[in-house]
Amino acid sequence: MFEEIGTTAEGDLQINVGPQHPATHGVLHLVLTLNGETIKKVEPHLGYIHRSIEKMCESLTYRQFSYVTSRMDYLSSHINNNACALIVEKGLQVDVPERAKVIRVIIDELTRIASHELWWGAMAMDLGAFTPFFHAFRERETINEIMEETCGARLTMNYIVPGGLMMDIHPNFQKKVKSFIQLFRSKFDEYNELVTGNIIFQNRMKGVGVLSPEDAISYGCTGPAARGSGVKCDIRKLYPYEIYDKVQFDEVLETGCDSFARYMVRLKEMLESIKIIEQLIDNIPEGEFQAKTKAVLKLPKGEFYQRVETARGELGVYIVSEGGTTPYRIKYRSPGFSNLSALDHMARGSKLGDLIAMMGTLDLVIPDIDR
Amino acid sequence: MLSFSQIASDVDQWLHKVCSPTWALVFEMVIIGVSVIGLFAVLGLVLVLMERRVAAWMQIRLGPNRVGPQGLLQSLADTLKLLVKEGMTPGGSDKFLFNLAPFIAMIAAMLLMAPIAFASNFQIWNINIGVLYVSAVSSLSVIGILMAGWASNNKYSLMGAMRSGAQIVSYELSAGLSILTIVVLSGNLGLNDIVLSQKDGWWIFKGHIPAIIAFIIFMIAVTAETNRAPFDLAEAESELTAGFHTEYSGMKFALFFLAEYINVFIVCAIGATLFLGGWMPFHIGNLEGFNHVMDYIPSSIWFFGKTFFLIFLIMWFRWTFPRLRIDQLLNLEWKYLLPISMFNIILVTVVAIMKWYF
Amino acid sequence: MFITNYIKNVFGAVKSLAVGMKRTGYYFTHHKEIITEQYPDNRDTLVLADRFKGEVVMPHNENNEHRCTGCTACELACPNGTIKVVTKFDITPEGKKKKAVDKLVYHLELCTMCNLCVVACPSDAIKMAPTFEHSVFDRSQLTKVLNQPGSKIMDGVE
Amino acid sequence: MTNEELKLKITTLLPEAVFEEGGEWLNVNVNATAWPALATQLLHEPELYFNYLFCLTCIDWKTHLTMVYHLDSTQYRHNLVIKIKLDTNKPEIETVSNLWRTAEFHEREVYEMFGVNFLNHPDLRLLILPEGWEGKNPLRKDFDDPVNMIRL
Repeated sequence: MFEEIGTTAEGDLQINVGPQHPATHGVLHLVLTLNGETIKKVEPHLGYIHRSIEKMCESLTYRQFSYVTSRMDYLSSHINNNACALIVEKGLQVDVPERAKVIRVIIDELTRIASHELWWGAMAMDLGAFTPFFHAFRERETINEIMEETCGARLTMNYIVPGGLMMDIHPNFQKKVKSFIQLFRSKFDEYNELVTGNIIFQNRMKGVGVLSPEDAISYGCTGPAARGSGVKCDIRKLYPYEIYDKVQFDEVLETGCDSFARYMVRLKEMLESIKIIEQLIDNIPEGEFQAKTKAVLKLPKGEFYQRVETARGELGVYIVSEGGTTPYRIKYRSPGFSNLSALDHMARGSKLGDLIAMMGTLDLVIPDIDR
Repeated sequence: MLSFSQIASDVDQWLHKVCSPTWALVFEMVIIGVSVIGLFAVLGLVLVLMERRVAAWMQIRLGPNRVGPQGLLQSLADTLKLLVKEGMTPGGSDKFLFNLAPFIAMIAAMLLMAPIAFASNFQIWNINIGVLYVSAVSSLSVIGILMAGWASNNKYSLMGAMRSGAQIVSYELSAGLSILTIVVLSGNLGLNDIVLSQKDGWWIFKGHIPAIIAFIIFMIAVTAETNRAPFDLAEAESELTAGFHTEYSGMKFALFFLAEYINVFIVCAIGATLFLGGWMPFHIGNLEGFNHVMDYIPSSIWFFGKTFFLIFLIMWFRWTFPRLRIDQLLNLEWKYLLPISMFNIILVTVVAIMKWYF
Repeated sequence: MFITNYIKNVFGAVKSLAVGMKRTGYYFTHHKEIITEQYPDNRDTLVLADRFKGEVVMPHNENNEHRCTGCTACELACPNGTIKVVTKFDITPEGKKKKAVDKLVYHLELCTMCNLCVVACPSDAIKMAPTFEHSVFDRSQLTKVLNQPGSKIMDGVE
Repeated sequence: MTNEELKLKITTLLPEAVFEEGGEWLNVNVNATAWPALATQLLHEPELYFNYLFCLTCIDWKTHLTMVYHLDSTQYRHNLVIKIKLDTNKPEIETVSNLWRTAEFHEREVYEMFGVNFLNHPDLRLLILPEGWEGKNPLRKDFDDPVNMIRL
């Protein structure tokens, strides 16, 4: 399985980064061709955590298949579940109660913050600063506690199901979310003090991993990776789902095109998410949390596509239905897979240390890439 | 009063009474060797624990708290674990060099102990060119690292070793220049003489601006020289997994680990000696009364207090800053530190000639 | 000017570093901010959310009765084959044969805690329990029979 | 452009295109031979400017394979779905990785999962499957792995 990797015919050094490497945060395997410290080529080898979720879903019913997607991009599991719920609702033409929609958006945005918190800590750790990781986890833990109380789990919750929600929110939910917002706002300056303003950090990030807007579109980059290059690609704005068209928030765009721009996009996005939650948390409408659906769901014959904005970019779910209880073919267009394809283009000519910074700002989650 | 110098001279007198001078010298050397190794072990344990505590508190954690009271025996347990671990030698490596490298790193660190004045009148070897000796021997440690990187037959190790080589060679320069500042001010090369020259105030106060600049540059340069974050490019966990000691395990790894901490201790001791007066208590000019009160605190406490303060400073750097990139690291040295220290050495020469220091 | 810029750069850099060091220095001296949980020691005071999904259990009342009718809805709802319902036929007092649960076998090692079985259950016979210390030395110990031996179905549950 | 306008425009570009409506987006059925020329036009025609290929996949219909391309334009924000029928036994199609570079990875994935051969692809190798993979393509309907696939 592993070919001998040594030097190329031109005498360049080849090294394996991964599948077991501290900076790949999972089982990503990159074969680098190096000239000294300078990268000549990055070649990803995938599949170490490929579970063929697409094939699995072909034998799961429409109620069952969404729980598997929590295991794709495990950091935005709610948003993945939301995409699956939305596509089934689209197929069945079910009207979801307003209460469920609002709660879904709040939960989605909390997930996004939690994901960005983890990214922030892990990226600082990649660059050699270990302390921010723990500071980020302090806030993330608060979100996890909220999730634990309402959804019953901390990572793979399966809370958003076709038709609405698995269960109603916990009575403490609103109170806890408000106290989290307060905590987050009070600690946010620390992020800038510890990392953003730091001269070493800025030097490591600025002008590194430049991705022009044209390339970002051509490589199919989405999410903060593309918004750092000034490409408008926020699905929440462009193709609104749930109630994103009714809340006020800005799409964060940076024009730096480099790693620092992508970093700033994610940092500001956390504040935008907080803004969305603040608008909704006091206005959760009363009512049902679940629409009335049949016990066995059957999508009509046809094809359905749903795009959502996860923490990493655009997730597309494509279902081909033959009218049965299980999908005939299901395809997940994962954001990480496309974002990774731009890595080779970005990394050429930069230093080995820069590759780590680029991988950090692309925010790669390996199960999301492999599916 | 019971002091280190008293004990040393008592032992010396007793040995001369019971045996011939030759044998007395041999016995003294054995005693010194044993106590240096003992000091090594103790320092290693203490510094590892200290680092873990400092890191934990900065990261809003508790740190080691399970083994022994307040987790004080944690590093002892770690040592035990490392001792019983298998020391692997990878196939394809240069076995002789691979096994030799940790000892080179260790011996280079040990040699540096010799000229340091631990307390008043308490020194292993009062060499009159102590500063030069320190600069010379401290650059030997890179040989151990290069050897380890080459012999491991691992690309990560090799790259780590190469980075380390470039780094230590360049940072030697500004470390040396900032040491020179104090040599110029005090007019001495022996470490004990430099300490004695600070009887009426430490150099960092007496030498004002040039001494402070030199101190800052010295701290940056020695952090780089000891391969500590933010200059830990030789290890660079997230880039090179563990850099030059990727392939080492068990006690051989522990020796590298220990050598790193001993190096940190030694450079901090040198820094304390040069800038903060070594074992010299806090004296202000000719205020006899105040100086006399300060003298009641034993000199060894002054020395270790200052050294540990500097060690804490280096740990503080490590747990706050991200790592530099290799080209930025060299830029920092050649474009910023070196010009500043060259300018500084001119400044200090003028200051010394004009007697503008206190 | 080159020199002023150079000096400005140096001071700006040092300041940005000092700000970071101030922040870590603050946490170094303020131990009240420490968030470590000393897990096995605080077991007695540990509060878990009541909805926490740790494993599937079947509540029994004091007469050793449960609510499971053996309808296999949970088995059908489960995406990974975690639950196997073994049914038997009871003779009711009227002399009729009635389907009832003999064993509800639950494979904790396969369970993903997705809660679909609990939702699917028409008679609320199973629920999620907030336990999480499941480690055992042998995997076979994770296969559990949820209904207690000798248990019966509660009166009035259809 | 609305679906109707897109339909008119594409008819002028490719008269033999067959349209499928009813879905969210306009579906166009194209021949594999006509595809490379149409793809270039879709990208470069200033009124269309489909510069963002957000999904590329394949469906195994047992009798034939269907390549599905989902296109979006970052300028006009109109969407289009292209479908191309391929032969099950010898599926071959021209690559589009020279037009949309994201296709490079997606085509490699389709290549190993469905066995579609992309002509003129710069680097058509296995991406996810281990090297030296022998046997059928995993996402085909006739794929069976008695060891790793658990049937309920």
